[in-house]
Order: sequence, then structure tokens, then C-alpha cells
Amino acid sequence: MKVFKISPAELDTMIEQWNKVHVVYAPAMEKQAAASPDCAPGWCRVDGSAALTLLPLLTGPTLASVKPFFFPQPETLLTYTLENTRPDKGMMREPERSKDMQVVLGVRPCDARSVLLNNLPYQEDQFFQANRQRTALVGFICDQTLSTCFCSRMGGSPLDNEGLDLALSRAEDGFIVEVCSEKGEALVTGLELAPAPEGDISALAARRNAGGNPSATELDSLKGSELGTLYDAAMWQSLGEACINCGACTFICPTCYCFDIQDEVVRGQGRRIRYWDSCMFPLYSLHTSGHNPRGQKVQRTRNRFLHKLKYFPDRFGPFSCVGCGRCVKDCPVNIDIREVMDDLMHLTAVE
Amino acid sequence: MPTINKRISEEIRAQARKLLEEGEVAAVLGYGAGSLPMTVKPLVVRRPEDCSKLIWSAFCVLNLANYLPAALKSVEPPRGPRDPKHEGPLPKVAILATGCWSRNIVVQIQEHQVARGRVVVMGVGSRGMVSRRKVEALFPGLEILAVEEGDHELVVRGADFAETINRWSVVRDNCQSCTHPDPVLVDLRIGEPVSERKNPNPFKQVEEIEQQSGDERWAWFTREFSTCIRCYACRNACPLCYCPTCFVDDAKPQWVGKSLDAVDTGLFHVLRAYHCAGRCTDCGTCETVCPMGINMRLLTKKLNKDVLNLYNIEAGMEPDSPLPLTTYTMDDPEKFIITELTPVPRAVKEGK
Amino acid sequence: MSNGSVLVVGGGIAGVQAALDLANSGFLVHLVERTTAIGGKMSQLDKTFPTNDCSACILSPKLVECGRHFNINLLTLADLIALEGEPGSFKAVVRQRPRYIDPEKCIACGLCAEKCPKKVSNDFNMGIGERKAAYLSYPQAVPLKYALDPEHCIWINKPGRCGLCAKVCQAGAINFDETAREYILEVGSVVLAPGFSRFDPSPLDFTGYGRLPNVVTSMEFERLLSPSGPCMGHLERPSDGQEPKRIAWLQCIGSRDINRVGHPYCSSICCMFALKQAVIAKEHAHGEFESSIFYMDMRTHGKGFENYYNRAKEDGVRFHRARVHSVIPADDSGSLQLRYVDELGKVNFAEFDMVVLSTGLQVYRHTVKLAEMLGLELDADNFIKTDSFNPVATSRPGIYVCGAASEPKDIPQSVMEASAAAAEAGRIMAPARWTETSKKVYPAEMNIHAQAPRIGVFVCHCGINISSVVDVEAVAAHAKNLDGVVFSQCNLFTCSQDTINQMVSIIKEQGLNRVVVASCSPRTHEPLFQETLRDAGLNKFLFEMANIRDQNSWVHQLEPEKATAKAKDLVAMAVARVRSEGALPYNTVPVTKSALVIGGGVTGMTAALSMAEQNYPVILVEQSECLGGNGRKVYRNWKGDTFLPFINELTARVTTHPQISVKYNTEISEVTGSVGKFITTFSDGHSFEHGVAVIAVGGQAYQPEEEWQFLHGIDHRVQTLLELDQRFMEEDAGLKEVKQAVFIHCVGSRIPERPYCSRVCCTHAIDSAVKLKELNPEMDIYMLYRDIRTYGQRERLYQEARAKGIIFVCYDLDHLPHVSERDGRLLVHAHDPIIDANISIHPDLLVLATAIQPREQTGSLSKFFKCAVDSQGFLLEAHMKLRPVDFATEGVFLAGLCHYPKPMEEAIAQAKAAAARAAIILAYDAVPAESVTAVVTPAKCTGCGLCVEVCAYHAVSLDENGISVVTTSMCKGCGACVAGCRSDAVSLKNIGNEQIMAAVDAAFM
Amino acid sequence: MSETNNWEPKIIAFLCNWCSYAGADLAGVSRFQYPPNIRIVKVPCSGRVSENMIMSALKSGADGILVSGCHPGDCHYISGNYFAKRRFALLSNLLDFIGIEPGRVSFSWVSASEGEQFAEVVHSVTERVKALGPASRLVKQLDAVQAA
Repeated sequence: MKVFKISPAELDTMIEQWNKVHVVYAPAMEKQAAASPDCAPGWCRVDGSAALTLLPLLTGPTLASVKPFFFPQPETLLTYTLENTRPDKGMMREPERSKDMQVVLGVRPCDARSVLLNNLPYQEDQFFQANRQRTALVGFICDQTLSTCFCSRMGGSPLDNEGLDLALSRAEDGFIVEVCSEKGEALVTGLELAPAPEGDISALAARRNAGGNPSATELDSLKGSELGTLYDAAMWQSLGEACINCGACTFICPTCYCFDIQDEVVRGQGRRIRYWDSCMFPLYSLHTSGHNPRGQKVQRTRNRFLHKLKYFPDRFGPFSCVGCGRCVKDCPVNIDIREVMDDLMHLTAVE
Repeated sequence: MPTINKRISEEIRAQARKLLEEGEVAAVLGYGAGSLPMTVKPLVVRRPEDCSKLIWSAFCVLNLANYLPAALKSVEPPRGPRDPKHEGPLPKVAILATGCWSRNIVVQIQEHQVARGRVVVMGVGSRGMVSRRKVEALFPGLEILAVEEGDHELVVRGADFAETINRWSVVRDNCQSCTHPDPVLVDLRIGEPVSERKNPNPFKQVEEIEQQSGDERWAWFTREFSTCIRCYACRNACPLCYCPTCFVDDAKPQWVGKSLDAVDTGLFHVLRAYHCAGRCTDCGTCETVCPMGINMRLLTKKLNKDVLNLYNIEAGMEPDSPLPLTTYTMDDPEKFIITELTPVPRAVKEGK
Repeated sequence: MSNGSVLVVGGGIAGVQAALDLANSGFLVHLVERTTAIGGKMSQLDKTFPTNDCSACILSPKLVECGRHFNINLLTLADLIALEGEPGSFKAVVRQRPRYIDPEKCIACGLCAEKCPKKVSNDFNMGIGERKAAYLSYPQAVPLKYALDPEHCIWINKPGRCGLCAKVCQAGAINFDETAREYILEVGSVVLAPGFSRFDPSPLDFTGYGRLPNVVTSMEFERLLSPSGPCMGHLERPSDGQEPKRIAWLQCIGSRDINRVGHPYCSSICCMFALKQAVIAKEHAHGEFESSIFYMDMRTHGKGFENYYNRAKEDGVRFHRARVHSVIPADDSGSLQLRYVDELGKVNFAEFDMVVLSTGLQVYRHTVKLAEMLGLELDADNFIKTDSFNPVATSRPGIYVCGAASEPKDIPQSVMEASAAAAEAGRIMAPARWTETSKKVYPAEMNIHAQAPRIGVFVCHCGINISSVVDVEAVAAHAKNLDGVVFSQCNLFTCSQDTINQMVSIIKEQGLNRVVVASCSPRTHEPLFQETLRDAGLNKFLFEMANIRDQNSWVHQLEPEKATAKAKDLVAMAVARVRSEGALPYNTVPVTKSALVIGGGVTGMTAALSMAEQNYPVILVEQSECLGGNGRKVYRNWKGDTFLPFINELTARVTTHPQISVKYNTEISEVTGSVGKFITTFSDGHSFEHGVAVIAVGGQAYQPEEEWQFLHGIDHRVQTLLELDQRFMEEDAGLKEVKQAVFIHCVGSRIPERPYCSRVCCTHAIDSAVKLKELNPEMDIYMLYRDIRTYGQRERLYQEARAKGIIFVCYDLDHLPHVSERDGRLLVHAHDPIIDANISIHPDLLVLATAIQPREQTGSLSKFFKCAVDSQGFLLEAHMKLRPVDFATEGVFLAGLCHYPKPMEEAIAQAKAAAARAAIILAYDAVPAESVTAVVTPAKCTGCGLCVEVCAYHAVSLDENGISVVTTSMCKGCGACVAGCRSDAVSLKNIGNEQIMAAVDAAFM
Repeated sequence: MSETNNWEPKIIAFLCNWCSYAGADLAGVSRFQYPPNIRIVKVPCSGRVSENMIMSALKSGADGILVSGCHPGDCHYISGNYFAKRRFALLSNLLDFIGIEPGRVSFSWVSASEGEQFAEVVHSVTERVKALGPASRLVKQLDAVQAA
């Protein structure tokens, strides 16, 4: 792995360079202007000169996760026309897809890890894979964390570079740049960068060692526990009662990946899109027959947590949560997944 | 001397315990402590011994009326779809309510969502609830780890700072412009009544927008709603939004698309606000719960202003009066009707 | 046995109503109309009082229904020329003059009129402006068929000379050789509704009418106001087309005038007519406008009239109690000067831009001839004579009369009488019900469930009406490519009989399951095409129309390309709409053939008897222990007929009738159900199932209080009219000893708390005064009044009273009479405006003409039947003009004082009208109900009740689970609930959001 | 741009069956000419027209919308237009508030006898929409949707 050291000015130049050939995004510092409809909420397009003002980042995860770059809201699957005079009326067509490389700046380790987790169910998904192919993540490892951060508990680490293409970390007079992938490699090709001094590299390694071995051993007992016990826990009742079943947690969550598919027709032009769905919504599990297996709020609330902490790990191994703490901060009714985990742990301990 | 809210908390616990012990109600809807500074958790208490969990603070920003219909249902004896209707009186639920929430309960009664006889309103005069977002904005880049609440000030603490700020300055916009802070429906009074506020201009925020040009207003609208992620927290936290299927989920016809298209998102907010016309009490919950900090409240506030000016109605003030869109008078204003007709030269009109 | 057909003479609103009521209750009706189209006077009106409804708008649906009715044989340009036989079997001879245009062929394209070179004065517009000799009398005419005016047609008068119309008529409808035909019709009874003419003011030289162009009659003014009139609703004065800024109305022109006109009667309607015109004219005016009404008494005695009067005063209409003696030119500009003497005797001059003469009503000369031919008695004013206690019966059995031919009256009263006449005719013909009528039989309907749409599109040339502007072939080609369309073609006239027949076979051959016709307006032609679908075995609701004529080719004549593009869109929209439409049920509600009548007064008894005589079981509920109600307290009517013998006889007929059972001392405790099947529970716990209900709970006298008490209840010499009647009936000898009597009118009426006129008290008080004069001609009698409202022929009584020396003194609310007692004598102080002095009278009898109020229980009763009450507590009918005895709630009817104060003859007529309307429902085993109704998806319903609140028909309610349910039989399909529902839980069948938005989206494809 | 592209607006008109639709027919019978930009959708009553329908028509691309019913007091269904009046009063204010150009969405009362008025209303509405140019606000565009 190549490691460089750059000055803030060099970072600025680097971003300017990328901007010439790629589409570059950075976390929005405030509400974006409506003028950029090609950008997901919480992110903004970077033009070269603005690069420096975007950095340094605030402590903790970005306002919005990197999910929309891989799993856009919406993704157009197919298009068609219904115009009366067209010979191809009603025929489905693949839309033109952008092949432009997109570079996302300011990604935190927790979000980088979320892409790896989402990749597990989306291994075979051509759209996710295509987006992954053309997206490079340029991240910053966390010098500080918030009280709501709990990545370590979920098997991650604030200092980790896993999943990033370029990982930046703060050093005296600038940044250490770790090149973590081929895409990362490509991003620095052609730039005249100085290798990082050995001292900086070892200091970084020392910090990582001091952070301990990231693992979710504490929670691993959940994986082995009896589903019935967790499912029937009394805690779901009060949790479900408080939950308002909005989709805030699922939409700000980097690892929630559910979708629905719908057709939209405007003035004779149609498209089939897939867009984010949320297991919090009654419609999510509603059958055509009218039956809804998760018709109750409590059932939906339980499903979300058990999916993250039991069903997903049972199927894929890791928990479907990276501990970014966004849902903890933004849940309107203060449902705190850390407390949920505590309660479940307590339950399995009693068992 | 304990703070006002501490005293109110004590009174709530005592009264809730009494109601449950005496079997007057089957459940009490209130708040428990949150896991983060400046948060609370909505709580349904069913056992007297759990009443000690109840609290009252300046951060009780969630409208409890939103939970009332479900709480009432939860204490009813279970009934299958073919079972006969329950005979005799059904258990009651007590609920904490400030001015706006009590008015929402009135609207729920008007709209048959709540039976008046089954609710015990524990009325609390509101001194204005604090906006977590406003407090956080005062400390950019800093994480707040604790907030202590006094009667007129807040002490905000972080890892390496502690600062005292004026309480009213960080009270939510809707509370600052409120004119009816005291509950309009009270079965059990908690604390002292709060007098009506003579707010010089409750619609100031709305008027600021109205005074802009059309293009400016459109720019404001598109900017404001561009960050919406369609999580529907605003809708689901609102006690008025109780439709089993929201219009956004209709397929035939599909009123609004479901992705993040700016038009669909804008339509969702406009129509949702419109559906609250004449029913909204400006409790501010929609705005408070939005994870993206969108001020969608301005739309409902605009409608409240028009309903008041055109029909002299404020939502939820009188349980027996009809809602503005279910009634009319012969001389309702009709300024919006086209009056300036183009007198067309008869030759043109007659095709000559 | 009686013949089951009936002859109705006159196609005005009264004749049309009688024809519809009779045809709808199982009789074949021959409707004979003198002119080319039905509609009568009402079709010429702009607006109607007191609701300011557009007259044509509310009338049109009735005319269309009449024109299309399977059991109404409409004979226009026809006269009844002979009648012989007995009730039950008359032979009538009807002569029909030629129209010269075959109505079977005429498509009303108007080309004949456009090309006709002969211009004649437009009689529909009262001679203002011109029409052609080939003409349609008015745009909404029924039948919508042109005619040639034989008096003016060039060819008819000089054959071979013109004939342009025949050349341009694509349908070949012109027939110059048509001759008159005579029909001999066998009928069971005859209903006359010949209507009235307006007094011609030409002989009254003081008005200047005929010489001064800006003096017009009220009917001419009505046409000037009308949007379909000669100046398209822009008020212009005749002399120079300028907008008048000052208009005066002169009342009683040809009414209440023995001296110059020989019309002693009041025409009843002109006061309101003038008020309405003053209000509407002001609405038309731009900027400053002044209206003045010169009157003798303002007679606003009907429901809602007094309020209208008060509002007009507030709106600045000026009122002058004066008769204008001269109208002369003010200058050369066309303005007019009026000279009159005011109440104080002062001579006044006033200038106006226009003067409207409120001309009175009179009988047509030909009506008099008709009456003579039929051998009917006429009264002194040449009106057809009727009986006090049987107000629609003429002197000849089996012949009935309704409308203004028997006395001047307004529209609701005429409509009421029309229904009453239908009840009377139906009574004698009851055994022959359904014997002469015919019913169409349709083939079985194809079940299209789960079939993919197979839509057929028929595009109409409409001769050249559409095809001269729109490229109809291109439209048909466009339609062929639309989703679901399997067939499309063009037709020259889609509505012609041969195309209709062809359409039936195309539907069958092509297996079409939905049809779109692109032609004219669905308002006129949808029923025809829907009928065609049924003939082809398709449900008639699988149909849509694209209006590419009235709303396209006719209005975009200079833009053919754009009109063609628009036609394509309109067809695509109709196709999109029909695509998701489904078959709808032809809803009916089974009828329980019995009636409930609430209230055992004269009204209730009359209604009960009328239905019982048509052989329907009736339960009559009376809250007291005897029948007769208020009628038993009244001595006699203005014609001098005493009430008690009549009431006793009526009571005997009711109590002995086998079909009537009377429940005394009974009230209603619960009502469930709706039209066809109500279940009413009585206070004794019994319940009764009935198909219809008539509410006739009467009214009650106001008990004088506060400033209106006048020592009533304190001094025994102060009595109400009813108390005086009691003494008349007891033949109290003391009355002869009375030396001086004073009557105070309007006690409790026409005041802010009770802003209505009690209608009967002027007549009642004057009649009582006359009776006192009969007992003691020397008695001094003073009447303290505000306006004397002896409307219609009651005016004679007023004349008689004055002739007998009774003195009338006017008072107003600022100068109320004052009554006190001094030294054992009554003292009445009043102000006489004529001599402008206070007067004192020492009467030994003071009579108060007290108001009539609704009973207190009226409100709770109305809730049982979901009926509305007005702000005064009187029951509110479905429509003030055209449905005066119906409620908006179907199957429930009203009559008598609970509707509004009225004299007994009117209450009887109304009772019979209510019975007739109720009998229409009872005549059927099941009544049709709206098919396009609202339907609830329970899973989407929140139970918020918004739909319940906005439903004007009480058709929506919440069930025991709090979920909305629609009572289909009560739903009218307006869709207020649909638009109100936030969660889309309510939809309207075939007019759901799905269909509407599909049509909208199709416009943008 | 309207002149150069020969742009013609499309205007959706929701007309009540009993008054305004009949008024439109009368305009035809009387041959009052008006611009061909209007696409009439017949509904039973102005009270049948919901805010959702109006907004959805805008979304679909209507350059203008007209809703017309019976004059207050003349409603065939007794009170439908009174409810509509309140609904539309609030909606038109709200649309103005969010910056939808006044004149995009219009409301009128036209009776069955007001054929000329109907033509005038259409003239007036069309002129206003033409002056505004093609609708863009709250009009859904498919090509500009792909986010991020």
C-alpha cells in the first residue's frame, strides 16, 4: 500500500485535478441550493475553488450517508414511451447510464464500511455493482468521535481505512494519504506526491493498535441466541408504542438497503424506477390480497432491529449496522439502538 | 426552590399514580427521560409503580396527541373483526396536554378519532418548548453533552465548556408565536395556568415570505424542500396525519411520485399541508422531528393565517363547532374568483 | 273503468309539472302546447325570486325530462278544439298546426335560420330585436327543433320564391307541404294549465308606453337583463343602447285598477318581480346605479320575500309609496321625468333613464274561449273558477286547472297546484294506472367482467357542423391507435336513426365493450347513445362522449388545425376515461306501498285522504285527541265560506276511510330507513313501515308579548283574530254592541326577530272587520296596518271593506301604535301619516292580527327525517321554486303551515301536491336511484366524518365501527365526499379520481 | 419564447356538469369564439374537484387550470360549490405563497345561461397563461430526475 503525505494546498490541488475529469462530491455544510437537482440531499457538487472551505470536516459522520451514490434515490431501471404516434410505443428500453467516475470526499470509516456490508446482499445486483465501479471514496479517519458514535461496538473502528479508496488522516502540517485500492491508485496517478515519512506511518499504526482489535465480540452472543427469545421480548411493546414509524432511521441509515419498484409516466414518457423503501412503512409488507403480515407498529419496529442484529448476521455474518449513530441523534422519539442492544444483551444473558 | 418544570414533574407523577391506583384510567401518556441531552421519550405508563419514570421539561417537543388514538385502542378489550361491539364503558387514558396539543385533542374529537369521555386531559400550561436545533446552532462544531434547565436559563455543557443561555431565545419558533399556550380542554390541571399571549404578530414569519416577489417565494420553496428525503417523519409525528393510506401511497391515480424528484417532494409537502388546513394547531412537531431541518411548518402556518382571516376559525378551539372545510357561510369571501374578464370584441368572438 | 290517459293543456311550468307528475305515476299524458316549444313564461325570465336562480337553468332539466319521457306525448303547435264525454272517458279533439320542419329529421344545426332571408320581430324577446322566419324560439327549447313561421315564410306565402332553407338543410327536414292534423284522444281527465298573459299598457297614456322607447314592460326588461336576450345580458336602454344609471319601476300597472283598466285584483307577483329586477339590474350596472320603486303596498308575502325586500332596502333600492301620474320626456336625450304626489301630499318630480312598468297578469283571450268551449264557469275577473275547498277543481267534473289561469300566482304556487291537479286527476283514474303506458324492453346485458377493453369510437361530421372545421377522418384515424380502441369510424349524423341502428350491429359484430362518441354535447345526446348501448346489450355506463361540436368546432371556426388537434385530445381523453369505467347497476329501491302523514289538521287530512283515495294505506298521526288542527279555530275564509262544516265532513271521510288509520295522542319517537322503506316508531312503542311520509304538523299563533302585547291577556277587550273567530262561531251577541273596533296588523310579523310576513292576517283581519260591519253597520272600525297584502283576488275584500267605511291607517316600526287603559276605557294612540297627526281612539274591541310561527317540535321532527329547517324554524323545501313540496331527502314531503303561513285553500292545494308527489313513489314497486354513487373503501377510511358533514343528502354516515358507509339510495353522485376525503377512501363510480386523472393525463400524451 | 416557438399552452378546465359545462355548450350554440387551448373535463360538481386533482394536473404539465362551477346558491347539489369555494380560496392562496404564478390556476362561476361569460373567461384565462409562458413550476420532468 502506498502512503503519501500532502499539504492542505496539495489536497486542494488534488481535488481541482479530479474535478477536471470526474464528478466530485462533498458533504453539504448547509442546505443546498435548489439549483443542483443532480445531487442527493446532504451532499453537494464541488467546484475546484470551493474545495478548501469544505475541509476540515465536523466531528462525527457526515449529515447524510454515502448510500445514495451506490443506491440512488431513485435508480431508473427501464424507460419507454406511450406516445400514440411512435412505432416503439410501449417497448421497454435500457436507459443511458452515466459511466463518469464520481469521487466522494469526506467519507468517514463507518460509512466506508457500510458499502462493504451492503455489498453482501447486492453482490449480484448489476445496478449497485455498476455504481460501485464508478465511485471512489476519499475518506478521513476520525481523530475524535461523538458521544453517539459506536462503530467499535459494531466491529468497526474510527481509525479504519477499510472500504475507502483513499484514506486521509491528520498529521502535522497536512495529511497522510493511504492508497487503499486500485481506484485509489488511479486517483493519485499522475500527481506528484511525496511519500509519507516513516515516522508518520508508524504513529498512525500505533494509534490503530492502541484502539484495540475492532470486533463485535460483546454482541456476538446475539448471533447465537434463540430467535424466539428475542422475538417475544417484552421490550418491543414499549418500543413499538413510542415509534412513530417514520422512515427517518432507515433513510439516514447507511446500511438500510430496501427498495420498491414503480412506474412513472409523464406526458407519455414512462420510466420504471427503484426507490428507497422503509420497513417502517405499513405499505412495505402489504400484500396485494390486503393482508399485512407486519400490520402492527410493534411488528415493524421489531423487524428493523432484528434484521440488523439477527437476521442479517445469521445470513451474511456481520451485523447490518456500522455504529454511525445517525439514527440515535435523529430519531424523533429518541429510540436509541444502543439501548435496544443493551436490552437484548441483557435478555440473552438472563437466558 | 425546585424549578417550575421540576414541580410540574412531581405533580404529574403524583396525579398519574393517583389516576392509575384509583382505576380512573388504564394508562397515562407522558414522557420519560431521553438517552441524549435535550431529548425525551414518549411513554405510556400502565402501572402506578412506573409513574416515577414520568418527567416534564422544556424539551417535550413531541405532540402526545399523536399517540392518543392508539393508546385508547391499546386499553380496549381485544376484539376480532366479527366480534360484537364491546358493551359498557371502555377504559380511559390520561394524557398530558399543553395549549396546542389540547387543541389537537379537540380536533381528534371533532373528527371522531377520540371519544371525549375516554380521555382525561392533564392540562399543563406551556412556557414554550426549547428547540434542540437552536441550542446546537449556538455551539457550532461542539458536541453538547448535558443541558441543565432553569426557569429562565439553560446551562449548556460540553467536554470542555459550560455556558448559560437565555431560555426564551432558544424556544421554538412556533412556541414564540403562540397565542394559546394554556390548554383549552382540561380535566385535571397540572401546575399554574398560563395566560393567553397577546402576540403582536403571530404570522410574522409567514408575512415575511408573503412580502417577497413570486420568484423569490418560488426560490424559497424549492430551496427549503430540496433536502427532503421523504422519510415522512413530519407526517407520522403529526396527530392530524392518521390516514391508513396516505395520498402519497395511492397508485390509481398516483398523485405524487415516490422518489426524490423535486416536484414530487414539493407536491407532497404542499398537499400534506393543505390536508391540515383548518386543523393544524401549529404545535411545531413536524418541523422539530425533520432530520433535515426543513421548515415545512411555514406552509401550515400560512393556511392557519388564511383560515383565521377568511373564516375567523382557529383549529381546535371549540369541540362543538364544525371544521372550516366541512362548513360554509353564504358570504364566504371569493377574492380568488376571476373578475377581470377580457371583454372580447364581438367580431372576434363571433368569428368574423 | 276509467281511461288511463290524461290530457294536459299548456306547456308552461305548471303544465310540464302536471304532465311529469302524471306520467311518472303511471298515466299516459298528451301534453298540448300552443307554440313551437314548451317552457312558457318561465323560459323568458332571467332570474327568479327570491333565490335569484337562473330561470333557464332550473327549468331546462324539467323540459328535457318532459321532452324525452316515454309516456308523454308532446304535441306542439296544437290546440284543444273539442271535448265530450264524462270523467273517466273523455274524447278530446286536438288540432296540430304544421311546423314545416320534420322534427324527426331536424338536428337543430341552425343552418335554415342562418340562411333564411326573412327577418321578423322576435316574439320570445317581447318584440325586441329580430329573428328569422325559420327559427328556434329560444336556445334551450324543447323540442330542440326549428320551425317555419307560416305568417312570414316567403315560400309558404309565395311558393317557389325562396326555399333557401330546404336547399341548405343537409338532413332534408324542410317540408313546405305539411298540413294541419287532427287527433282524437281518449282520456280519463283533463288538466288545464293555459297560463296568463301580461296586461298591455299601451292604453294607459300617462305611462308613455309605446311612445317613449325607454318605457318598457317588466317582461321586456326581463329579456333585456337575460344573457340570452337581445343585448346578451348587457343592460342597454332601447333608445340609444346606453347603460341606464337610473331606473324606476311603476307598480300595479293593470292591477288594482278598476278605474282605467277594470282589473280590481292584485297580480300578486309584481312586487317581488320588481324588487328582483331592481336588485339584478344593480348587479349588472357598472358604477353608480339608482333604482326606485313606486308602489301602493309592497306585497312581499311569500317565503323568503320579506328578507329579500329588507336586503333590497339595505342595498339602496328606494321605495316611494305613490302612484305616478305622468311619465314625460325629461329632455331630448331619452331620459324621463316622473311626476307624483308623495304620502304627505307633496308634488314631486324625478328623472330617470328608464321606466319599467310592472304590468299585471290577466287571462288569455283564447283561454276564455277554451273555457266557454269546455263549459267552465269563470269568475268575475275571467279567471277559471275554482272551489275554496277543492282549489284545483273547475266547475266541470274531471277537468282541473292549475297555475295563473285560476288566479294570479307565482311559480311555486303554480307548481304546487300542478301537482295537486295531478293528484286529483290521478284520484279518479287510479284504477287505470299503468293501463295505457308502455315500457321499453331491453336485451340481456353482456357481462364484461375481466374483459380487456374493446373500445369503439364513432366520430360525427354532424353534417358540416363539425367537419367544416375539424378533420374528422384524421380524428378517427388518431382514435384507432389509442390503447384499447379496436374500432373507429366517421358518420355523417351519428344521432340519425340509421346510424343508431348501425351502431347496434357494430357493437355486436366487433364485440365492443365500451363506446366513445365524438360529436355534440352529452347534455343533450348522452341519453340517446346510452339507450343505443342498452339496445346492443351493453351496460349504458360503458360510454363517454367527446364534445367536439359545441365545445370545439363551433367555437374555433377560424382555427381548423388547432380545432382538429383539440378534437384528437378530447377523443383521447374520453377513451382514457371510458377505459377504466365499469358496468353500473340500474339501482332501485323497493317501495313499501303505504304512507305516513304526520299532523291531523286540514292539510294532513287532505294529504291522507288523497293518497287513500288512490288506494294506498295511510297512517295519520295526530298529537292531540282530535282532528282538525288550527282550522277548527278559524271562522271562515275571504270568500265567506265557513270552515267548520267542511272540517267536520273531512274528518268524517278520513275516520271512516278503510285505507286510513288514525293514531291520536301520538308522537314520533324514532325514524330509520330511507325512501321506499322508512320504519317509524311512535310514542306508544308501535312501529310502522312506510314508503313515503308527508309532514304537515302545522303552525301556531304567536302569543303577543313586550311591545306587541297591547294589553292582551290583561284587558279582556284585547283579543287576537282567532279569539274573535271563536266569538263569531259562538255567535256572541256582545259583538253587535261594539261601537268602536281597532285592528292592529303585523303583530309579531315583519320584525327583526320574525322577518317574514304571515301572509294571511291582512285578509283575515279585513274579513273579520267586514263581518263586524255585517253584524253592526254602524260600528267604527280602524285598521292600523303597515302594508295591506290582500294579494290576488283578495283585493276585492279590501275594496269592500273600504266601501263599507272601514278606515285604514298606516303605521311603521318607528311609530308603533300605543295601547293603554284609562278610566276603564281602552285608549289607542297612533300616527296617521296622511294627515301627519297623532290620533286617539277609544275602542271597545281591539283585535291583534298575530303572526303565525312554526311549532316547536318541527325542528326535532325534521331531524328524524333528515330534513332542513330555515332560520325561522319552518321546514325548508328542496327548491323554493320548482320543488315546493319535496324535501332534499327523497320520499319525504311537506305541506301546510309548517312550510310557511298560508290560507286554507293554499294549504289544501299543497297537501294534494304533496300527496301527488308521494303517490309517484307509491305507484312503483321499486323506485330508480342514482347509479353513479359514492363508494367507500373501508380499509382506507379514517372515520374522520368529513364526508358525512359535506353530504347535502345525508347519504353518508359512520357505522358502528366508525367507518364511513354510503346509503346508495340517498346518494346523488355529486362527489363532494370524494373531493373532501384526504385518504381517497371514497370514490364516485366511473367518475373516480382514476378516470378523471386518466383523462387529464391523456391530454398531454 | 412563445412567439418564436409558436408555443400554445394547454389548459385543463374542470367544469361542473350543470352550470359551467352547460355554459360552455351555450357559448357553442351562440358561436362565441374563444381560443382552442382549453381541454374540458366534465365533473358532476365543482365540489367534486379536489386539491389533489388540481395539483396533479399541474404536475402532468398543464400550463393553466380552470375550475368553474355554478354561482354560489345555484348548486345543483345544494351546497357543493360552497364547500368548493372554501377549498379553492385556501388553495389559491397557498399556491401563490409558494410562488406558483397567479393566473396558472383560475376559478370562476359560470351559469348555464352565461355562454358569453364562458367565452370571456376562456379568453381571459388563456391570455393570462400565454403571458406567463409555459408552466415549469411543479411540472414534473422525467429527464432531470436522476439524483446523485
